[in-house]
Amino acid sequence: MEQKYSPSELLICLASRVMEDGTTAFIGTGIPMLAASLAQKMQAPNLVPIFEFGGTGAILEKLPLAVGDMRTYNKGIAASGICDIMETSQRGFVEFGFLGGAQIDCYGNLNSTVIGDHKNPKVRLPGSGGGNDVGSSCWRTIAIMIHDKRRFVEKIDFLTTPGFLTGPGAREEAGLPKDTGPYRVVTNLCIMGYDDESKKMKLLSVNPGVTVEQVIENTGFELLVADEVANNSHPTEEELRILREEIDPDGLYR
Amino acid sequence: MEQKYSPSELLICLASRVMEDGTTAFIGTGIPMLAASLAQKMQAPNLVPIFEFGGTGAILEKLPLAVGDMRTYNKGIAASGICDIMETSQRGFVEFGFLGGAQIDCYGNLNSTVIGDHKNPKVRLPGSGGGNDVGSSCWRTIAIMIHDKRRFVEKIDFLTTPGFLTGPGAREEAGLPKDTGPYRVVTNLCIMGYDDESKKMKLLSVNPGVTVEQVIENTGFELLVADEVANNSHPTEEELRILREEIDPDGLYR
Amino acid sequence: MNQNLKNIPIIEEGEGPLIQPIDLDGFREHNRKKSKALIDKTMSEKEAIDKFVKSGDYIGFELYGTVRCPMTLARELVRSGKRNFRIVGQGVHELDLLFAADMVREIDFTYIGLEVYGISANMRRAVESGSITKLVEWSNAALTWRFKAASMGIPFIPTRSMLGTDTLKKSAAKVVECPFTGQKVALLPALIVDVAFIHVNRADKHGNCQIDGISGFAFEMARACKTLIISAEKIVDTKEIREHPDKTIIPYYLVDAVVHAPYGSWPGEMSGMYERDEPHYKSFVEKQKKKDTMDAYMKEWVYDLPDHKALVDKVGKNKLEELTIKEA
Amino acid sequence: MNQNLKNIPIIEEGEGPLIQPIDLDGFREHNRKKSKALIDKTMSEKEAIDKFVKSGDYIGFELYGTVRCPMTLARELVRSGKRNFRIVGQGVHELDLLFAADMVREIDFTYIGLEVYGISANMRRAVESGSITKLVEWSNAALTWRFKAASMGIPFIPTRSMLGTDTLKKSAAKVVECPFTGQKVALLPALIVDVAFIHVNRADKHGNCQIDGISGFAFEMARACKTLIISAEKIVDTKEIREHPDKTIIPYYLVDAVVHAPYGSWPGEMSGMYERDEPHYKSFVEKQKKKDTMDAYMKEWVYDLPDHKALVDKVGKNKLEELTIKEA
Repeated sequence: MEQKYSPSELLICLASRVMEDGTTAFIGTGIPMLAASLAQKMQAPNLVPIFEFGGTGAILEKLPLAVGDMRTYNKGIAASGICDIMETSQRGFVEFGFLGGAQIDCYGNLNSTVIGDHKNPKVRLPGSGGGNDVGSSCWRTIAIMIHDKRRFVEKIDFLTTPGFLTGPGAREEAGLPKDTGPYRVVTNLCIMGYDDESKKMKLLSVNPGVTVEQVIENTGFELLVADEVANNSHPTEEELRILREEIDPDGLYR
Repeated sequence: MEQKYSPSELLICLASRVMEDGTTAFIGTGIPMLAASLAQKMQAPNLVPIFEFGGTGAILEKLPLAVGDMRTYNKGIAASGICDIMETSQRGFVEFGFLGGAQIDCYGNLNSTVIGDHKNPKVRLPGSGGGNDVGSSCWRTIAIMIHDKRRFVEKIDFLTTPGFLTGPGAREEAGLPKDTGPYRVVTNLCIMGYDDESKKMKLLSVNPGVTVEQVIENTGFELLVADEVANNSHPTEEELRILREEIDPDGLYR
Repeated sequence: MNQNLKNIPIIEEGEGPLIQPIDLDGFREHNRKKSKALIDKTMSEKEAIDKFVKSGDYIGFELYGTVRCPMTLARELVRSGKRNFRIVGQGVHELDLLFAADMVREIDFTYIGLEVYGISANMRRAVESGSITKLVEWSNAALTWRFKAASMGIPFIPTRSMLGTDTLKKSAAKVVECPFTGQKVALLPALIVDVAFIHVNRADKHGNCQIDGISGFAFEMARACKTLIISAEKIVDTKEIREHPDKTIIPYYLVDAVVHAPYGSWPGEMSGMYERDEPHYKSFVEKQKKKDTMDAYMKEWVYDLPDHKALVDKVGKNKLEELTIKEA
Repeated sequence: MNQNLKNIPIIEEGEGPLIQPIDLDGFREHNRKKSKALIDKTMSEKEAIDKFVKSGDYIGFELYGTVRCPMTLARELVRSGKRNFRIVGQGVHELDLLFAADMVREIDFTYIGLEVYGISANMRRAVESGSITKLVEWSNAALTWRFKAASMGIPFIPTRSMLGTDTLKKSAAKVVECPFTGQKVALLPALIVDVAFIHVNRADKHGNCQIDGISGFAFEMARACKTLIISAEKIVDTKEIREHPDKTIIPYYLVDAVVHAPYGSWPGEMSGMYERDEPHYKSFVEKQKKKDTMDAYMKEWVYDLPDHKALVDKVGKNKLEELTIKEA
């Protein structure tokens, strides 16, 4: 008996399930906050949420509205500042990082800076913020995206945040820390990973009711497809109950 | 009616009088602590003592025994750490700095590292500690020394802490901050400054009962002498009373 | 001296200009002249802005979003009519007001937006219209590390962020080969702002400040500015500061003005003291989407109010008490 | 890319070796593997030293002189018989014991001495006898900034200290021309220690630590080490940590072992808790002057005592209560 749920709720549940217990995760505003909170209440009670302006190890009882607000260090382990957090990540302590953007390419490079020309932009976007830092120094990054051809493109207008750059070896060649890079892309259609050899994006599993063809149609570059594409399960009753009753009772993300 | 006093007490009083109200001063262990405390109780109630391990703006009621002890931030303005203090100095916030050493040359360069060869030392000394940093970044440094030919030498065995290095312009050429450098040398015999042009040490005033000739005899390099050499006055009754009754009742520095 | 001296290769240089030049010796000279005496620096927002800010200055606000914002200083700055500012674009709500008043010309940009509420339309209008003449890109950490370099009194600091990206290409960073490891690192130039605005939980009249909760980049920015204007929820006796010197994050000698500003972060939040005024912020979010409604917001909430007291009266005692966090 | 790329000239290189090589990616890999779970890390001094320290390690102690010293860990380290350590020579009392036990081979040296009580004779005997095989000079700030570089995850940090001196010549720093300002600066290589020992006022069983008063270089060293052994005056409930997260200076994930060590800094002082045992320290100062009396001191106060409890018993309850600071 599956319940009805919104696309956001599905995204939150999928992102939540990626997180592993006893790891650290850099949490940005919005869906990652709900996903981390859900993960703490499900499979990852020892997930350590890290917020860029200083909150570490909060118990996410109330949903933060911003990456600096009081809830990001609610009953936290530490409340320091942005330098401490970013340096902790640069030292290799942060396993997961969540990212978003207006455009992504097959190597997981992200654009959140500008659509069109940098000097004469069609749309000026909010900019890197901590995105570039998370993409540079976290071990594994997870992009959360709306899946369509305008967003999944052959060539992004501006490379704000590093994915695998131009492919195998490019991150190390640029000086980025060893063995880091994109890990998953979670969208309203599917979950993708990256091919070990070519470092190109690869479809791993599709969301309920979505076909491989639909994913390919909505992707603006040639997408690799795993030999066996799995099926993501619906949000469970338990997940939805926690989300709706405990994490987001006001329905901000319904 | 002058009281009897010890050589240390004279040094403390002379060093104390150099300090100006409303300025910051980097305080090291020993005589500078007593001098700063005395200055706070005499002409410089707004003297801000700064200790390298984090104490800022303490009220020096009890004599600190070490640059990190609790008295270095007694009723202080701030208690931070060594980086904050050293960076505050590197940013130009610290006016005076006290220094000492086993040897000093005519440019005020100091050796507190080694007597003899660095690899096979005759005497291994305690090393730079914060001395080099104080000598690099404070605006004006004051050396406190015992005055004899083994200490005031033509060539020091090791240049631990920068004075004027090799003379005019040498500090700036080395990259040290502009307009910084040695200001005074306070000894058991006299007070010396530096010649504006040549940056060489110059006798400014002699201690009670000391002659210019005695100072020259006890100096291992050619000492410049001011046109008018002043006479330093004895410790006053008030200075001695404060020192003995308030600052150092146990007589550690008698 | 070692005979095998070699050069450090510069591998890449960002195209962006240094909006604020680096002059460490000038900064030192300025800091030397700042008073070290414990004098009373309390004054009104208007006095502080009149005295310490001039058109064309490079200015910075701390913290982020709507958290611990010096909003009363930002509103007074708008009312002052001073303009042509160069700014750090670090995502603070204050900038929405400055953009709406067309006061910004050059930006060291990392993130300007409304977080969960999306893109800042004020920023978009300013940038897309061409009223911003210089725009240099950085990551968030990179900008803060630029403050950190200035706070340390050094000309640059290395990082492993920004490498390989257009963010670096449009910055003013330089990529070099590390002379110790041979690995590539980006060098970030120190950033010394002319005037910084920081809101704190408590300060004494001399400017000794305490902050509760996260400290954001207050430590770094307070030490990376020539002039520092503090607004504080509470003015406390210096005795209280001296009782807990390890809580002082900003010592008085860094500070030029202390403004008493209760509810000074409104409509934003203040750690342990009050929550964000969500209904007001949501209405702002709607109004900022179009220029005419934003102009009306500015008239109502900034220009038509002579000072912070008038704003507090307008928001209303009941509303502010409702936002206030009750002691547990 | 800018077409005017040039090199950064290296003007001078210190002759000193890098006693501890810089491997930032190795450090990252190590840090990744450290547990992030909230597990119980409490253990005895002996368990901590046995488990986490091996001969030849590069080790560091915080704070300075006789202030907030992890003395119970230092004594246990001496008793362990491990040796050939490489150390940071940053003026801590712990080193007197290590020198007396001939456990040190290489030193990054800034200051080793007894402050107002003069030169450390233990250090002199070790250095002048040639039992120290490598000795590299630094300023105090330089060494701490080397920790800071490691704590930031970067390979070096610039400074304006040490320029023009023999201290620089005998260091492993490099002097370069700044590519932004053209001024000379010294580059300090990051220093990652193998094992760091830090004594704190309070910790929970997971290793979350609070320090009262000055923090010395605890923040930096805790983040610049591969293994971190904490001793704490008090073990508190994690709830107490979570009530004031802004007081956590060392978060648990940095920590490998937590040792409960009341009066752990004796004969030194502990901020707000107890004063230095001046008579004992003065007698130590006398005894350290000659090898035979120092050896007797070591026998009496280190080797003959199986653990910290035995030492506390020997010092005596009355003495410790006399040193204890009474609440005002």
